[in-house]
Amino acid sequence: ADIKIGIAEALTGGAAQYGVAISNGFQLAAEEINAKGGINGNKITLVIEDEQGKKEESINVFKKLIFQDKVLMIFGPTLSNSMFAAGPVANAAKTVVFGTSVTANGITDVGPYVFRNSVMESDVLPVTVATATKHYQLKKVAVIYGNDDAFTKSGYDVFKKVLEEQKLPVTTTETYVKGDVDFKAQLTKIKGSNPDAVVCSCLAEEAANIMLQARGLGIKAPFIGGNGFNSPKLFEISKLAGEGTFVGSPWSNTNPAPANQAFVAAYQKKYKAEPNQFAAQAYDALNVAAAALKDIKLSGDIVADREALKNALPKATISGATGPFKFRPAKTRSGQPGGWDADQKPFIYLVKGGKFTLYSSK
Amino acid sequence: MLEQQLLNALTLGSVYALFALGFTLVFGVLAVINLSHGAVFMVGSYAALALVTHFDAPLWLAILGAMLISGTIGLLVDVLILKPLRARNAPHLIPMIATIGVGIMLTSAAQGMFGAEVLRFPEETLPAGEFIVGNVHVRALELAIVAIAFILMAVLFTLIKRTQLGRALRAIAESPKAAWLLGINVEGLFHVTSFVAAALGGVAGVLIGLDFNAITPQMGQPILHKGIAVIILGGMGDIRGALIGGLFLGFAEVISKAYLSSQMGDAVAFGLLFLILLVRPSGLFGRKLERKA
Amino acid sequence: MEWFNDFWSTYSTLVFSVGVHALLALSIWLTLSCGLLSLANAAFMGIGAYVSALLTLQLGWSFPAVLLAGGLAPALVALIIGAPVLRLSGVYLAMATLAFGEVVRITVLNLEITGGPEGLNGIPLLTEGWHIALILALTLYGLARLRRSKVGRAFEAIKEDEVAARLMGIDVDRYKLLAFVLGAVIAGVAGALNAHFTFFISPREYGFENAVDIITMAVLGGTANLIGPVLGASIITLLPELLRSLHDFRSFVNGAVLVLVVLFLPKGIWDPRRFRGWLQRVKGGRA
Amino acid sequence: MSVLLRVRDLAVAYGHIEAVKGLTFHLNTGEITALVGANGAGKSTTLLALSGLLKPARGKIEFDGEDITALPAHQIVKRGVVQVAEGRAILTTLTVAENLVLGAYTRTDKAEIAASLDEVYALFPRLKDRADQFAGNLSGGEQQMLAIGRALMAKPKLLLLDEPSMGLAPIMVQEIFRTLVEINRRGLTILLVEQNVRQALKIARHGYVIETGEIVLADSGENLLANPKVEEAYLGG
Amino acid sequence: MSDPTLLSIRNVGKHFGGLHVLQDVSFEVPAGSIYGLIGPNGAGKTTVFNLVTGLLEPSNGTIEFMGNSLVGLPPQRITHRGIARTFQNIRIFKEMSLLENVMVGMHDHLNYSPAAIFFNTGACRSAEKRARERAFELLSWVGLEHKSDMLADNLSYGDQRKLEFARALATEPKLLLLDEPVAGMNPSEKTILMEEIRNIRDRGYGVFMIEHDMRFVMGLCDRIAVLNFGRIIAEGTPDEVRNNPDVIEAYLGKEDEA
Ligand SMILES: Nc1ncnc2c1ncn2[C@@H]1O[C@H](COP(=O)(O)OP(=O)(O)OP(=O)(O)O)[C@@H](O)[C@H]1O
Ligand SMILES: Nc1ncnc2c1ncn2[C@@H]1O[C@H](COP(=O)(O)OP(=O)(O)OP(=O)(O)O)[C@@H](O)[C@H]1O
Ligand SMILES: [Mg+2]
Ligand SMILES: [Mg+2]
Repeated sequence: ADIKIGIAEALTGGAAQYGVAISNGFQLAAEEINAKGGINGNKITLVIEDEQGKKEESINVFKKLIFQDKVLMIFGPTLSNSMFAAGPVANAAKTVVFGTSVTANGITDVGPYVFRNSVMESDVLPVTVATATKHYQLKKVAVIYGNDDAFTKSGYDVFKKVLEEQKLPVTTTETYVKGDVDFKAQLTKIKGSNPDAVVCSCLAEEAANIMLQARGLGIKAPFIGGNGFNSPKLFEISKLAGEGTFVGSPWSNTNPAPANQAFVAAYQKKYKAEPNQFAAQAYDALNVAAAALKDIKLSGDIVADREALKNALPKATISGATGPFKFRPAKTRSGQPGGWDADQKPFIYLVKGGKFTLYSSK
Repeated sequence: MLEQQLLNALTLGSVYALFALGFTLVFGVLAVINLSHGAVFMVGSYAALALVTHFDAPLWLAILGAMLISGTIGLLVDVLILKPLRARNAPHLIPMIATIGVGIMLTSAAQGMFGAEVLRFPEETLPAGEFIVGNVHVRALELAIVAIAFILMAVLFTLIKRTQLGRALRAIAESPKAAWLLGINVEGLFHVTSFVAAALGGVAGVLIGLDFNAITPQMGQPILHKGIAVIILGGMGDIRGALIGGLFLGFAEVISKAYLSSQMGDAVAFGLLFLILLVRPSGLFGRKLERKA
Repeated sequence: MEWFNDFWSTYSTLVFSVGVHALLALSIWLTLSCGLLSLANAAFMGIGAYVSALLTLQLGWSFPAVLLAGGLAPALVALIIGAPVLRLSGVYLAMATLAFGEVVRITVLNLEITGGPEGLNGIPLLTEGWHIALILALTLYGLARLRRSKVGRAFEAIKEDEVAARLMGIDVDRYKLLAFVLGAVIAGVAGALNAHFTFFISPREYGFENAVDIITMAVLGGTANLIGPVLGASIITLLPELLRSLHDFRSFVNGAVLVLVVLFLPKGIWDPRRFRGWLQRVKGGRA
Repeated sequence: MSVLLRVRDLAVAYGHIEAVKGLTFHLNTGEITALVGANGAGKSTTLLALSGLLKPARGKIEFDGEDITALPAHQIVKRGVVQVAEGRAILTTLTVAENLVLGAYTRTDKAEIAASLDEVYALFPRLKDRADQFAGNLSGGEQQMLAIGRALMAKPKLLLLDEPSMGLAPIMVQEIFRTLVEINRRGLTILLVEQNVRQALKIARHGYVIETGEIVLADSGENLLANPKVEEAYLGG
Repeated sequence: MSDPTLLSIRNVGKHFGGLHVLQDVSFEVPAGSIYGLIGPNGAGKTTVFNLVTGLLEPSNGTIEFMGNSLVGLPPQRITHRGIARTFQNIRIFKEMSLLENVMVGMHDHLNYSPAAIFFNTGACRSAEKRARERAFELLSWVGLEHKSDMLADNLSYGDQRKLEFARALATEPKLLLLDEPVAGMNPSEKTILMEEIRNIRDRGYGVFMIEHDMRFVMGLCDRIAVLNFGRIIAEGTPDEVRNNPDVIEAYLGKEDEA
C-alpha cells in the first residue's frame, strides 16, 4: 500500500518563498525514493496543502490531513508561529509532526510527537562568532536584526547571549521589520558607531539588501550571519558586497560531500533553479523519515502505525545533503516529555569570490 | 552622520510620496480607497523586469512599458469593476472591498507567473553612478527618485489647481451629478484618472524596484500601508499633501531610527500621525467647510 | 455518528473560527452602524487575546473571568482613546484608529511579557463550541434589541447626519463613544475566545490586514441588518476551505469571488431591500 | 414655428415604480414653456430624464431633430441643453468663480467666456463680491444665483430650470423673472418648472400641468392662468 | 395682552474671519405668536438660526431662551430646552424610513434604560409603541402617513420639507424655527401649511420663521424683523414692515407681485 504523508507549507502569502522551496525539496526526495522502488515496496504519496503562513489555516490543514486524509505523519509547517498553533493538534492526535524550518525555542516542548531537523541557532552561532572573532581580531561589533519575526528575533536572542559570553562589546543594536526595503537609516547609524563587523540576524533576501546598502554607504566591515544567510540567493543579489561574510550552517551548495552534490544536481535538473537550505533540509527530512519507515512493519491500522513511527523515528540516522544527521531528545522547560531536536554539527563558511567556501583555520 | 540621515529621510520620503501620488489621485477623484494600488505598483516592477530580462528592452523603454501595463490594469479595474459599482450606487466601502479582491488576484497571478522568490534587475541595467559629497554617499537613482517625485507633484498640482481639467476633476470629486450637468464626461475622466493613477503607481514600482532591488509578489503590501498613512496625513486627495505627508513620514521614521531607537521607527511615525490628526482632523492640507446649515 | 465525529474533528476549528469571525464582524457592524469607520477592532481583539491569555498562563484565572477581562480591557482602552479620536470622521478616523492599532502592535512586539514577535504559546484549549455559540447568540440578541430601540435609531441618525442628529437632542459624542466601546468589548471577547483554541497568539495577527479583513466580512455580508455580518464572516472564513482543491489557483479564485460578489451584490450579500424588490417583481408579475 | 424639443411617451421609473408615465409634449424654439404640478408629480424626474441623468424606461426625446434619448449626459449638454437642477448642485468645495468658469466647460473661446462671466456678474453683483469664497459658504439664495449664473455660462440653446425662484428674496425673484424674459427675448428657449405658478404662467407662452406623472392639461399660459381648475389646485384659490 | 418673551436676542454680532455677517442684532420672539425674519439673500437670516440652535457661537451679544442663556450650549442641550428647527437645505435622514425619521425626533422623550432595552421590558415596549403611534399622527398631519415605510430619500423635494417639519415637531419644542418652510411648495400647499402653523401657535407654541414668500409671511406673522447686510432695518407688524420704504427698497421691490 502507499504511504500517505502530509505536507503543510506556506505556498502562498508572505512566507511562500520558503514554503515553495521546502515543498520542492520534499517532492524531489519522494520522487527519488519512489524511483528506487519505495520503502519496502510501498510508494510514498505526498498530500500537499497550503497553510498560507497563518495559524488558523495551519490548524485547519493539520486537522484535514490527520482526520480526513489520514496521513501517517505531517511535515511542516513553514513558520515557527504556525507550529506553535498546529503542533498541539498533531501531538494530541498522536501523529508525528516533523518541522524542517521551525527554529524557535520551545517548539519541541509541545510534546513527544514533535520532531525537527532545523538546526537551532544556539548550536550554530557560538562557533560562528568565535571563529570570526579570531579570524578578524574583532574588538567590537554592531548588530542588526528583524524584530517582528520569530525566526530573526530568536536568532538575535542567541547572538546577544553569545556576544555577552564571548565578551565582545556591541556598538549599537538596530532593528527593522518585515517588508522593509530601506535600511539606510540603521546602517548610517551603524557606520557612525564604527564597528569591526556587523552581526546580522536576517533572512537571506533582507541580508543581501543590507549588505548592498551598507557598501553603498561606505561601510567596509564584514558581516557575520546565522542560519538565515544560507542561500545562494545572497550572492546572486549582493554580488561581492558579501565578501568576507562568516556564516554558520548545516548546509551549503558548495559543500563537496557526494550526498550534497547529488542533491544539488538533482534539484537543479528538476526545478531549473538553485536549491537553498530550506529545500535541502526538507529533502533530508523525508529521507530521515524513510529511514525510520524501513524499520517498521506497517499494519494498515493508522493509529498503530503512527505510534510505531513515533517510536522508530528517534533512532533514524542518515548522511544527507546537510551531512550526518541524528535526533536528540529536547530539553523542555516544564519537565514533561518533549519532542526531538536535530543533533548536527554545523559547518563554518567564509564567503570568497561570491561563494561559500568551507572555512579552515590556518 | 546627520547629513547622511537627512538624505536618507529625503529619499525614503520621496519613495512614499511617489507611491502616494497615484493613490491619492484615485482617492481624490473617485473617492475610492484603492487597496489594489500596492499590487499595481508590484505589477509595474515585474513588468519592467520582464521587459528588461525577456525582451532586452533598455531601461527607459521598460519604464514606459511598465506604465502602460499598470495603467491598463488600472483602466480595466475601473471599467470592469468600479464603473458597474457606480452605476449600481454601491455604498462607499464596497469599491474598496472589490479592490482588495483585485489585489489578491494580481498578487497570486504574479506569483503564478514569476514565482514566490525575490527577483532583481540584472546588475548591468541598474543605472550606475554614485558620488560622495563630504561624508555623504549619494546614488544617482536616489536623486532621480527625489527629482521625479517633486516634478510629478508639481505637474499634477498645477494641473489640478489651475486648469479647467483640474476643476472638472474636483467637480467630479464632489458631485458626479453636478459634473454631468456641467457637460463633463464624468465616466471618461474616471477612466483617465484610473489609468494615470495606476501608471504612476507602475513608475513608482519600477523606480523603487530598481532602488531597493527586491521584487516580490508581496512587495506592495507594506508600502500600501504607509501610502494610506501618507495620503490621509496630507489630506484626502490633496496632491501637495501626498508629497508633504510622504516626506513627513520619511523624516519621522528615519530620524526616530537614527536618534531614538530603530525599534521605535514605526511607532514614532504612527504615534505622530495620530497626534497630528487630533490637532488637524482633516490632515495637513485637508479643510472642512465650516458652514453647517 | 462516526461520520459526524470525523467531520467534527476535522472542521471544529473552522467552525470555531466562523463563530469568532462573526463576533468580529458584528463588532465592526456596530461601529459602522454609528457611522464610525474604525480600524481599531483588530487591535482591540489583540488586547483581549493577550490580556486573557496572560491571565490564563500566568495567574491561572478561571475561563469565565478571563473572558470578562478580555472584554473589559479593550473597553477601557477604547474609553480612553475614544474621546479624542472620535472627533475625527470618515477616513481620518480610520487612519487614526489604524495608527493606534500600529502603536499597540509595536508595543506588544517590544514587550517582554508578551513574548515579543515570538508571541505566547502553550495557551491551553479552553474554548468549547457552546461558549462561542452562547456568546454569539447573546451578542446577536443584544444587538437586535439595540437596533430597534432609540439607541439604534440614534446611531443611524448620527451615521447619516451628525448635525441633524444633534438637533434632535441626541448627544452625539456619547453615543459614538458607546458604539466604539461596545465594539471593543465584542472584539476583545472574540480575541479571548480565539486565543484559547489556537494554542498560540502573536502580534502579527492583529495588524492592518486583519482590520481590513474584519471590515470586509461585515461589508461583504451586508450591513443593513445583523444577518449580513454573520453571513459575510462565514463566507470569508469558509471560502478558502471550499476552494482548497484548486491548489495553485486558490487565492486567485478567492480574490475573483470577492470581486464578483461585490460586483453583483453591491449592497452586500444579505440585502433586505433587494429581496423586497424581488418579491414585488414576483407579485407584480402575477398581478 | 419650429420645434426645438419633442418628447414622445416619456416614462421614467425608480426601481419598479414609474414616476413619469408617458409624457408627450414639445417646446417651440424661442419660447418659454412652463411645467407645473404638485409636489411629487414628476416634474424634476422629467427634467433629469431630458438631461440624460435618468434613463427613460420608454419613449423618445428629440432635440433639434436629433434623437438624444440614449446620449450620455455630457453629450446632451454639449448640444446645448443645460439644466439648473433642483437642490442647485453647487460645487461647495470650489470657489464661486471656479463654479462659474466650469459652467463654460463645453466652450473653448476664452474671450467669449470672459464676456459671459461679466454678464453674469452684472446680473448678480452679489456673486462678484463673493467670487473667491467657497461656494459652500454662500447663503441659500446666493447659491441659487450661482446655479443660474453657472448655467448661463454654458451659453445654452435650451435652458431647463427646476424651481429657479426657490429661496430667493422677492426682489430677486422679480429680477430673475425679468432676466428670464430678457434672455428669452434674445432667443433662448426655456423650460420652466415652478411652484411660483402665477408668475411662471405669466411669462410662459405655453404651459403643461402634470399630475402623478401624467399631463392633465396643456394650453397657453394665459388660458391656464384663467382656468378655474388651475386656479383652485395651484394658485391657492 | 402681553405675552412673555420666549427668545430674546440682544446685540448679537457674528463674523467669519473679516466677513461681518451679523452686527448688533436685537429682537424678541414672544410666546404664543408667529415671528417672521425676512431680508435679502445673504442678509444673515440663516446665521441667526444657526446661532440660536448652537451650530455657531455668536462673536458677541447674548441669546436667551425663557430667561436662560443659550450661548455656549451644544445643539442637543438647546433642543432639550425646547427649540427645534428645519433646514433651508433639507437635512432629513435619507436612508431611514419616514417613520424612523420622526421617531428619531422623539429621542429625548423616550426614557427607558439600557437594561430595559436588553430585556425588552413592558415599559420599553409600550414607550416604543406610543412613540410609533405619535409618529404616525405627526406624519398624517403633514399628509405623509401613507408613505411611512418609504425611504426618506425617495421623497420629492416638497415632501421632504413636510417630513422635516413633522420631525421637528416630534421633539416637542416650545419654539419652532422654520427656515423657508414653503420653498418648493405650490400655493395651495402653502395655504394648508399656513393653517397648520396657525394651529401650532394657537396651542401655545412659539414659531419663528424665515421665509421669502410674502403672501405667506404677511398673512401669517404677528410680527416681523427685517435683516439687511447683517443689521435689523425694520421691526414691527406686517403692515408696518410692508410699507417701510427701506424694506421696499432693499427687499420687496417696487411692484407688488402678489
Ligand atoms: N430617487 C428616487 N427613488 C424613488 N422614488 C423617487 C426618487 N426620486 C423621486 N421619486 C418619486 O418620484 C415621484 C416624482 O418625484 P419628482 O421629484 O419628480 O417630483 P416633483 O414634481 O419634482 O416634486 P417637487 O415639486 O416636490 O419637487 C415622487 O413620488 C417621488 O417620491
Ligand atoms: N461659514 C461661513 N463662512 C463664511 N461665510 C459665511 C459662512 N456662513 C455664512 N456665510 C456668509 O454669511 C452671509 C449670510 O448667510 P446666511 O446663510 O445667514 O444668509 P441668509 O440671510 O439666510 O440668506 P438666504 O435668504 O439666501 O438664505 C452670506 O453672505 C454667506 O456667504
Ligand atoms: Mg422637483
Ligand atoms: Mg438662509
